[in-house]
Amino acid sequence: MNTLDLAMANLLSPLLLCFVLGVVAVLLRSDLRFPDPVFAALSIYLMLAIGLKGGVELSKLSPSQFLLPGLAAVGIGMAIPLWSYALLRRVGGFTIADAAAIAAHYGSVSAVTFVAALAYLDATHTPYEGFAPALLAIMEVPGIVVAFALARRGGVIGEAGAGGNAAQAVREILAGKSVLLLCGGLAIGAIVGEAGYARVKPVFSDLFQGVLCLFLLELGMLAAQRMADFRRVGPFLAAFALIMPVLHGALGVVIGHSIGMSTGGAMILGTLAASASYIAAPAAVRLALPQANPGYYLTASLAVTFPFNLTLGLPLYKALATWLQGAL
Amino acid sequence: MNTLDLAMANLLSPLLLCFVLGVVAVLLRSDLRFPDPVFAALSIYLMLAIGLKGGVELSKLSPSQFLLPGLAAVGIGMAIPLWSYALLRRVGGFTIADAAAIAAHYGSVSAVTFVAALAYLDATHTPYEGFAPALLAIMEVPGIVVAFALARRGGVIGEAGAGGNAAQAVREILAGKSVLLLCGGLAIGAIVGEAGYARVKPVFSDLFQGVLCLFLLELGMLAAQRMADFRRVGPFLAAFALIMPVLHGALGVVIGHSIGMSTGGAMILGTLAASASYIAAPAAVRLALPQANPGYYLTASLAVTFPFNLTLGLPLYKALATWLQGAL
Amino acid sequence: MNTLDLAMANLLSPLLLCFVLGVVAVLLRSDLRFPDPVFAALSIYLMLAIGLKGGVELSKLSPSQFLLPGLAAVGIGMAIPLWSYALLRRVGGFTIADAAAIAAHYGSVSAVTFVAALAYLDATHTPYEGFAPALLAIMEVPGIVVAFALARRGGVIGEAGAGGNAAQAVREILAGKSVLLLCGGLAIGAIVGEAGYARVKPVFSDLFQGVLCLFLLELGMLAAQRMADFRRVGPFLAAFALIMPVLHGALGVVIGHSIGMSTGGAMILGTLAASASYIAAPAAVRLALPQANPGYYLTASLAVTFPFNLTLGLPLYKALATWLQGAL
Amino acid sequence: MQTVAVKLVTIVAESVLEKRLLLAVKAAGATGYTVSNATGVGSRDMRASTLDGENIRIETLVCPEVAEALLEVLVRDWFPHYAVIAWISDVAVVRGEKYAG
Amino acid sequence: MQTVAVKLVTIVAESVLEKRLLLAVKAAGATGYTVSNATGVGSRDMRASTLDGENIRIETLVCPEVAEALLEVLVRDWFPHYAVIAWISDVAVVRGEKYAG
Amino acid sequence: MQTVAVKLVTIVAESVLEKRLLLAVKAAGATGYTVSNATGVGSRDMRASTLDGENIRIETLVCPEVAEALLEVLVRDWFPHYAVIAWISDVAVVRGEKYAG
Ligand SMILES: Nc1ncnc2c1ncn2[C@@H]1O[C@H](COP(=O)(O)O)[C@@H](O)[C@H]1O
Ligand SMILES: Nc1ncnc2c1ncn2[C@@H]1O[C@H](COP(=O)(O)O)[C@@H](O)[C@H]1O
Ligand SMILES: Nc1ncnc2c1ncn2[C@@H]1O[C@H](COP(=O)(O)O)[C@@H](O)[C@H]1O
Ligand code: NA
Ligand code: NA
Ligand code: NA
Repeated sequence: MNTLDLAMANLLSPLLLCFVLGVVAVLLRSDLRFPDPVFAALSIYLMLAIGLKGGVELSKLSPSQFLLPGLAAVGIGMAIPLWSYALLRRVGGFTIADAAAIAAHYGSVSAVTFVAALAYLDATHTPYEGFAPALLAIMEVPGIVVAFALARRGGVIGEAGAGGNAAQAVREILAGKSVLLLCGGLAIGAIVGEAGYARVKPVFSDLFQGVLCLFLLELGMLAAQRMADFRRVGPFLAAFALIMPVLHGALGVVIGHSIGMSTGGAMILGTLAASASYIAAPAAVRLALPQANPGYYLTASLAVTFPFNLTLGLPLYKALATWLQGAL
Repeated sequence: MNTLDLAMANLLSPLLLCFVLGVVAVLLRSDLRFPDPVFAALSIYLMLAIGLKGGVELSKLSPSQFLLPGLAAVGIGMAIPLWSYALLRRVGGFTIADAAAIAAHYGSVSAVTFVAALAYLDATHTPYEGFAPALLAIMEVPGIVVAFALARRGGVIGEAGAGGNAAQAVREILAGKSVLLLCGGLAIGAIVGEAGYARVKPVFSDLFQGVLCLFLLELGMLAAQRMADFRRVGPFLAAFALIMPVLHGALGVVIGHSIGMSTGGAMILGTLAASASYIAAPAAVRLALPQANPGYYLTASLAVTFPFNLTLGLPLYKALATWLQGAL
Repeated sequence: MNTLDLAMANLLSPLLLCFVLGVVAVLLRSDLRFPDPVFAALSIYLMLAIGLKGGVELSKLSPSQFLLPGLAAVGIGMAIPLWSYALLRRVGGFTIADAAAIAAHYGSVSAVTFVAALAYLDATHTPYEGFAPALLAIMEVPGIVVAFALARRGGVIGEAGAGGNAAQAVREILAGKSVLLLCGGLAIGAIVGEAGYARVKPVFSDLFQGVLCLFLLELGMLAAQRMADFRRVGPFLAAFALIMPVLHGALGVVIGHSIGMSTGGAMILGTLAASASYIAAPAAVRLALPQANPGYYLTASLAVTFPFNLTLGLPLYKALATWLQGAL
Repeated sequence: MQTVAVKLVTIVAESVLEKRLLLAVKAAGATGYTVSNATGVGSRDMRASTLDGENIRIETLVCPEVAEALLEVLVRDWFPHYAVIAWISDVAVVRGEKYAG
Repeated sequence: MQTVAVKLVTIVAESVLEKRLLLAVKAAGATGYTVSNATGVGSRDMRASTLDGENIRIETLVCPEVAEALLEVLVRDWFPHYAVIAWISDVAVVRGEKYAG
Repeated sequence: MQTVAVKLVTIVAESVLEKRLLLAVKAAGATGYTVSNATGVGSRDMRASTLDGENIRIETLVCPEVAEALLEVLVRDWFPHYAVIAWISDVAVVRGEKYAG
């Protein structure tokens, strides 16, 4: 299959089509609505399932194999906010709070983009390193911390009387459910290993793709609701939300390749770098940087970058990783 | 197996027994209660699963094979309200609003009765046309539209200041979640085909019957709550709710047979004709015809026709389809 | 494997580790929270699944095989409150209401402890009697009834103006959802048998262990929230909550063995005797004995006895049952 | 628009009481009520739900006499034993005869 | 703290009406509203939800004129046909101009 | 039945604020509170939840001084930055000393 075929295969997967169906539901003003408690339960399931499966793989590796990729992931997560912030401030003309808020989102990661990458690799029969979910877990927080540090240097954190406490906000995401379930799942998976996992596999593995479809249906609705705000975002941020993922993706793929990761692994590192958070980061940013406008950061990450990565980004990062592997 | 055995096999299936358990729970005044969000989530799952599976089958057919059955289905759906309305007005003595409301319910269809028919055919190893779910999708709305037209001709729609807008009500069911998920599922299934479906099959196919059991448990409770209103329905409507399904079922089977559908397919067309809506139609009718009494239309469809179809109707329509096939 | 290995195998199962993760979530003040409707739905699923599976097994047995174990189970359930009450009153110095309330909890049973026992037996390849779930069902209520009788003899039931009606409270648990779903499931399973069950097995059997993990995650959180109340419980009740399960467990195992049950069956009877209710009993007790302090009865059963049984209790009862089998 | 003054009695209670409390509300003469779910923290900590803090919130529009009667029942039979609180507000409705009991 | 008196209109209605009722609330001049779920029992029994008794509960802070206008719409168009009730309370807010419409 | 007048403060806020807002309520001197879920639309559109419009609704019965203090904190620290509104009603309770802080 050439790149175009691969891109088509991605576009026509049940996962992506369910996302599209969610968008269509909003456009048709359908009364389709996922009850909040069910969405919350699906999130818990997905994070735990990602963690468990990753933990089982992790148990087969020696820690040293994870060292370099782990460092690279944290490094990328911490570096992205630096230039994103500078760009948003100087070229985009955003306030300190808005620039830091957007930078936090792009420094952090999106778990659903990550699992869509895994599904895409599985569908194209491309192997990848078993510790990938651990990369997801460790990339969630550092980018947010760096962005908050930038905001504090700019003097905007602590301004607000009620919420503006960055340290508390960071503590809250560290103990937040997505980090907890990912890390908890990794630990449980690593402890019980393949044999223990077998007993819960029908739920956490066999059902994964189907449940992810339902989750993407809901995310399609949420993204489409935000798409109405698209005009408010302005041309600069729209361009930022489309171009930066490509640059970050390329960076991640190149670094992944250069530290010896497989084609699949490099593609995953690229996807993580390219993805922007839209669940954990918004909550943390809202509390610590209330002056920042969610109409910017959430619309950019959820309504622009997320659909872009799902549709065109994944095949692109994959193609780049394959090309690098072949070229060198 | 003879007809009696088949009927018994149907009566003693887990699906039907779960429905009975729900009825028992209400009779014993149990505190068993399905949380609303979970019921909503199960509905979303069921409609999407029906659609997806149907879409995969649809992708294997040429559109022409679907033409005649599709036309027949729409025709039946539009015709049923005509004589139902006349009968309810002239013989039953119902008001225009009540007669149109009840006619709308019997012109539309019940998705759960439909899947119970599929389960019954599967259990008795009877094949059927793969496009059956598409019949379900296209039969949901036409009957309601015709019934509203009758009400408008009678001058009762638009009377109410707030809700009485039939066009808006029809637009809302068309964009409503059951039509959207069915049609969306059909489209996705048709696009991804057997190969793409395989990845989500553990959720949407393997779990289907079990989840349906839980759904029927809840429907048993809802029907039983309505059964308390049975007296209010009166003997005419009770007879209507038991006899019309048999006539409509026979009509559907005969038409299905005469346009060349298989035994299973004819039985399904009969079941769709015989079934009465109790989820989509009540909401639409409540908005457009607020003068109509839900104590009539909902009790008749949910507490009388639905249990009748589930228990005795299905084997009856099946027996008729088999007999026709053999006789001719 | 020796006893220590077995205990370790139990401690390191996904089920138990999920419980631990729930405890950790509370200790870290994580915002992880299982939505109530989802918890309610998981409970419904678990009780129905236990019942269905038990019913299928029951359908293979003659009723006479169940007679002796059934009588033993009821007898144990009714006897436990007698000495528990006496001990709590005379040695512990509890009020009549508190003593009766605690006795009711230990006379009744915990369904999750029961299924953890089944999972443990499965993991250690130990067969057990197929009617085990029926024992669970019949042991839920008698202990509560006896404890209420003691409270009435002590004159404390009926005191409270609003809720103090023991008969009504007992009627409510008999029609309550856990008894209803267990008995309903048993009946449905027995009627449909292996063949009918096959169609719903993917949901009710294959998913069971995985769903139980999610349930235990939530129970870990609930138990940990109660653990903060531990100090209030006092040393006597803490000792009671740790020692009585061992004594009741031993009693159950010995009786099970002496009436000819298998090693697995004796272990199950021991586990049921040892377990304390923390879902059905608290609701009944709260209504009938409002003067009793939930800080005692719920903390003891949920935060002390339940984790003890899950971790150390199960291997202990199993070891005892194995030893008895070998010794005699 | 002609409005009538009636009382709105709001009761918050641990959810295990729902069924019986609604019977008491009806018995006191209320012609209807609205129930929603809530959680909460109060001065006592006496509930027995495994799901701590799970409450129901009952609102009932009643005439002053029924409000008075309902409050008396609550104070006598419910407040001493259960996690229940209640408050009364003055509200205006159209067609007050509906709530006269 | 300087507070201003405004009206709180609370509407309880069968949930099938949610979308249209919120349009009516906005049309009457409300600048915002809060919606929660509820169940309930009333004097009529005319709802058509399969899930009987499922209601929504709408609260909107408005100035007295909007409250009056909203109530009139409810009485004219909604009360005769649907399971809907409404009541008005006097409440105090900071910065009342927000609710002036 | 002897009743006492107290204040009912109702706060509606975007749900991400729940934890911290409840701390603020307690810090202002409230002895208890009741929380329920809601959705809503207001004049600002500044929330960051992926699930737009998801709100919490806090009710707390307090004495007038605590109501005043709480409102001041809300106006100073919360209103300028977050999607939060609040209103105060006069209600009657039995045994008002419970809410005196
Ligand atoms: N001051 C208060 N304001 C609002 N709700 C309260 C207050 N005190 C108690 N509650 C509610 O009433 C329930 C029972 O309170 P209590 O009986 O004091 O434990 C709590 O869970 C809260 O939901
Ligand atoms: N007296 C009442 N107090 C509080 N809520 C009521 C009252 N009467 C009716 N309701 C609510 O309004 C809904 C519709 O009432 P109705 O139109 O009387 O059937 C009911 O489901 C209740 O939620
Ligand atoms: N006039 C109003 N009446 C009732 N609730 C309101 C009103 N305005 C705002 N709200 C609620 O307060 C939340 C925040 O409002 P805002 O800060 O104006 O965006 C909204 O989501 C609504 O739930
Ligand atoms: Na990123
Ligand atoms: Na029909
Ligand atoms: Na026991």
